[in-house]
Amino acid sequence: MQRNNNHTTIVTIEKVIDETPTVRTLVFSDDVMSNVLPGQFAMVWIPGVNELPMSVMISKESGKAAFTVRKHGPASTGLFNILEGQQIGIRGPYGNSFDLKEGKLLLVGGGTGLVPMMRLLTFVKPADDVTVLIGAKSKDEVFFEDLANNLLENNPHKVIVSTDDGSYGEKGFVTDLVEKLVSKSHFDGVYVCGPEIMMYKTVQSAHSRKMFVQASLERMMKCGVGICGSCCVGEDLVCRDGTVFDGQHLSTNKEFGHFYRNKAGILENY
Amino acid sequence: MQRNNNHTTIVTIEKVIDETPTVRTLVFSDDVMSNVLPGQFAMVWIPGVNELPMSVMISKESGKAAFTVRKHGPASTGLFNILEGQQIGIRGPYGNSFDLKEGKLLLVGGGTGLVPMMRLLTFVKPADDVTVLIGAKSKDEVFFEDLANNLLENNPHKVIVSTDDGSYGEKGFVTDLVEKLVSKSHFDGVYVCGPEIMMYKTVQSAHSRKMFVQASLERMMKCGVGICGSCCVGEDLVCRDGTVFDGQHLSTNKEFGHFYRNKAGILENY
Amino acid sequence: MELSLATSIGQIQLDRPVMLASGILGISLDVFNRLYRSGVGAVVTKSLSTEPWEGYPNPTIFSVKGGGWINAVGLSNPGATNFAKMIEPNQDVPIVVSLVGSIPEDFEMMIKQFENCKVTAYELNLSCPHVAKVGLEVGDDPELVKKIVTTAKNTTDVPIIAKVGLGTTHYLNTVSAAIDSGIDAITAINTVRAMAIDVETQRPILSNKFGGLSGTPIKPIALRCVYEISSKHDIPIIGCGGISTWEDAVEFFLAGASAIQLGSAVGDNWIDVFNDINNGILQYMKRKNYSSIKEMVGLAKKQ
Amino acid sequence: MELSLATSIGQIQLDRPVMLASGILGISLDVFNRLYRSGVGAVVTKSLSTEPWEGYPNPTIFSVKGGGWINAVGLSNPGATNFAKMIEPNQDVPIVVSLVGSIPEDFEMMIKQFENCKVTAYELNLSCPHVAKVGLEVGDDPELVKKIVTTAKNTTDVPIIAKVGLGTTHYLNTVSAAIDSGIDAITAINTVRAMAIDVETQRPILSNKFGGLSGTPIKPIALRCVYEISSKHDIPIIGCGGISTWEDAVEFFLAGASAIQLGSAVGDNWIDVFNDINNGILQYMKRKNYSSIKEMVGLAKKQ
Repeated sequence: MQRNNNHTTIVTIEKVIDETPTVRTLVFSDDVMSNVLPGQFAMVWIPGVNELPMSVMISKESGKAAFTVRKHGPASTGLFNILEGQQIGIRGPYGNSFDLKEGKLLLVGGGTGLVPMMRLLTFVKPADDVTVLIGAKSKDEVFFEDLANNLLENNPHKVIVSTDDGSYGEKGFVTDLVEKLVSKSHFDGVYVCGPEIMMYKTVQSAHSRKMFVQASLERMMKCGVGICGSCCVGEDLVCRDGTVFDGQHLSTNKEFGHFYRNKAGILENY
Repeated sequence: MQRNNNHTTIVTIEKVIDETPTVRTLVFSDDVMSNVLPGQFAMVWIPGVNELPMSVMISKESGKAAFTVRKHGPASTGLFNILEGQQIGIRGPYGNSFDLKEGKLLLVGGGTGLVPMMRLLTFVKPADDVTVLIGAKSKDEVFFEDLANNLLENNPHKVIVSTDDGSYGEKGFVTDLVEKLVSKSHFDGVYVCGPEIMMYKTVQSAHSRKMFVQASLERMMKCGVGICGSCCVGEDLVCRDGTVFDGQHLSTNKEFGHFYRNKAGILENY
Repeated sequence: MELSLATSIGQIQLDRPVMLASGILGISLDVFNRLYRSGVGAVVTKSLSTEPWEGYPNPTIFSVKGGGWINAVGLSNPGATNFAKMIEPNQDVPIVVSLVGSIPEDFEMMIKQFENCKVTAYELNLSCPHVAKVGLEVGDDPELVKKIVTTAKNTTDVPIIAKVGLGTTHYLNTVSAAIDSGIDAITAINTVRAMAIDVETQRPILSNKFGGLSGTPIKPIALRCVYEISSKHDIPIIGCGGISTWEDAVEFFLAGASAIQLGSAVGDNWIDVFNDINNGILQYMKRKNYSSIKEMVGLAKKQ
Repeated sequence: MELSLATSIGQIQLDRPVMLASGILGISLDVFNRLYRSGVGAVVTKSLSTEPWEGYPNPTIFSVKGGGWINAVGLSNPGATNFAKMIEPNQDVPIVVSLVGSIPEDFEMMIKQFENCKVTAYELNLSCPHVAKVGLEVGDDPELVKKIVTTAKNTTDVPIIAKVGLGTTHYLNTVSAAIDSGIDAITAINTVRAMAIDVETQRPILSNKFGGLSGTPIKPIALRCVYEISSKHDIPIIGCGGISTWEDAVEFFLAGASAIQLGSAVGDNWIDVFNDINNGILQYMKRKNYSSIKEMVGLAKKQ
């Protein structure tokens, strides 16, 4: 019988990989989650702690999937602290996925926003010319650079890291790099996931030049299935209508890049 | 989506056929019921009146099924009085079915017990040598004789009617006819449905001569699905384990042919 | 014959009989407009309190294997004042403002926040099964219900609806108390207190342990309550509980409801569910030769 | 490590924790023996009254599209005297005799009929949601519950169980009343009052209009009640309501039940369901290193 994606499945964490001092990847076996589309997410239950939406990370081994989590709040820290052999609950996958174009592609990821980008890389065609931009605050927060290069070993490609403090790769905000690249050459598809301001600027840079651009949005979520309304952005629900939105659509959304809702549902400025 | 056989389906009676002054056949369209196996039954809801188990009658037209009902109690009279264009509810089919042997076959039916016999006739092979016994109290209660002959037109066959008062066909109880036939020649399969005493004697006659015999039992039923227990006969539930039982099995059942349960569940003698 | 989905719940006139139940998607006017375009007759807001509430930590919702959902969102909401400001620009959408509170003055204060808003009705949530002091504890106390309804009625001329549920006293007493105090309509029923335990980690799944069961499991219970209320009282009823198809909606009309609300079905079938149900009701009305919803309200009681 | 499915509900010792709930298949000793061979830990009989009852006309049961059943069989039963005679030959099957009545004397009279029978326990059905005067009207009256339990306890030394349900008063008051009067165990919960209406013929389907909802829909509600009772009282509990898999059974153990009952699952999966659940529980116990049911009872309350 096919699994109902709303039913919580308990999985055991089989491997924990330290990506940076604050970022870990937790690997587990699950056929359904190993086959999600780039942009889709799972609701992840950390028993006794919380439940939070997580983009599903790829794994080298077939039949396995992973979550890459940065610790900041109590929920993500609870997930970060899960040890090998411990159990978590997962439901999903939820949401839509990126519409992958062919040709010259630009992928932009910041922090754990790189997770759907890595999955997207597994779908590129050998002929695609792929540029991956990895934005981080500083050198010790850079991860997935090697992974991106490995995934693209059969493609013409560049993986460029930028750090805000210049401690690694190019110095400056990754969005400045985006602006520079899209002003120089046309991309057939631009894909971004990361902090909202980074996504907003990337969408602006690409969309204003009529390039096809998509962003995978993140919002607080309670249900993941379009009931609670927590994740609304204007009239869009990130869980149901997203997580992936076209730049065309986002350019008409008054909240994207400017406001998010807090736990009480009140709009707050970014 | 396949229909859940426990869910009530509303059908409209399209044709009412008078079989005898007290027996009518009600025809309706329903693919599921048109394809039931001989011995299976439906729970039939007469809105505002009652619900009762009914063996499903065949129809000449494909995609249609029917119920043949004799009026006696309030429930069956309610069904008997249904007019063309009125609606009833059906659920099922429930129960098992006859195990049809090949060769020389004897089918014995009394009253509406003929219904599963008519359906069984639609499954006989052209080479089968089929004898059908129809038992009735008197001439005006005989029905399905022509139908039986029609169904068997490609078979070596006999349709013999016996009436208790001799007003039509042979005179006497159909069970005496059974005893006579099985004492004269071997049947590869004997099938019976009708009043319990008729079934009991038929099973005795055939089983004592080591012939394969099956009877389709009738009991009061409330649920039809093995919950209410109303239809238990010894340790058997007619709705779940039957309606069809082997003579071998019935010969060990202390209640078959002797007792039935009333609405309160108290054993009463036949 | 003109065929119309319009319905009236006492003084409340709606173009379509399918409302969005409280707690669902109800925090943004943009979303309300989208829902209205998708076929809802009215949007019932999240239950608002005098102050903003964050609600409970996740997990706040659980999908039951046998169907339905258990939620303990904990009435998270931006507070009546913030919410009123947010919906002030509303012109088009019939909005029913849901309110929770523990004392009559809470409701008075909140209703006053909406003086400049177009509000179709207020729905007093007297029956949340998973938040203490403002939920069933209120609805389970008929004397308090009387005071709250009386205060609300004295504060505004906008119709007031009471939403009742299965609590620790008889919900029909709550209904009677609300009617005695002049309530305009009853919504029945709220979610039913329930829980889920994970057998692997051996703990309750919801952070609040207990939540409210909604969706298909509670439909037969809700239908019974609507039938019981309409058999006992001459009061407009809005049926709520597990409705996900047009047949469900019609069952509630036949039991005595003039309109219905749904929520869980949005989780299962997304917002297409509203027009699917609208269309199903229309087809049914054509087949049965009805020109208005009203003609079928309460028919099952005549049998 | 020896692995055993045996459980004790206070003084009641059972080889296996899965019981047949009252009302299901319970009118023939032959069937009881068959069920015991099929894996039940004990058979609870149909609820017996002082006189034979025919129950309601059909339809007495309805299969809900969203899962579960609504029944209004109406407590049809052969009466305590006839029934006692029927089970007198019993040697092997643990039989729990379910009783309904309106006054304490009813229960005294009935228990006395079973003096020559091997009875494992009596279960007082205080909560049938579809029969007047002997159902919830009894359970909803804690003073009457006290008198009935006291009388029953004074009539026999066999353990007495009270079966409670969601009525018009708080079921926890019924539980407290039963415990105060010396009850040995609680079965929670009975079916939940509900109804179904056919949209084509526009009438309630059950002849009694109202019935009791059972099966998967009520599992989350029943589980909540078991958890609430076991959190408040130190009394053996039998969980009942919508159990159809070993996971369901384990959820109830974790919530505080020492045994469970099921009925609707027999309609869905026939009597194979008993050994399926027994085997599932055994596998779970192996995996979690438990040697007895007792080790998992109430574990979810510790989280």
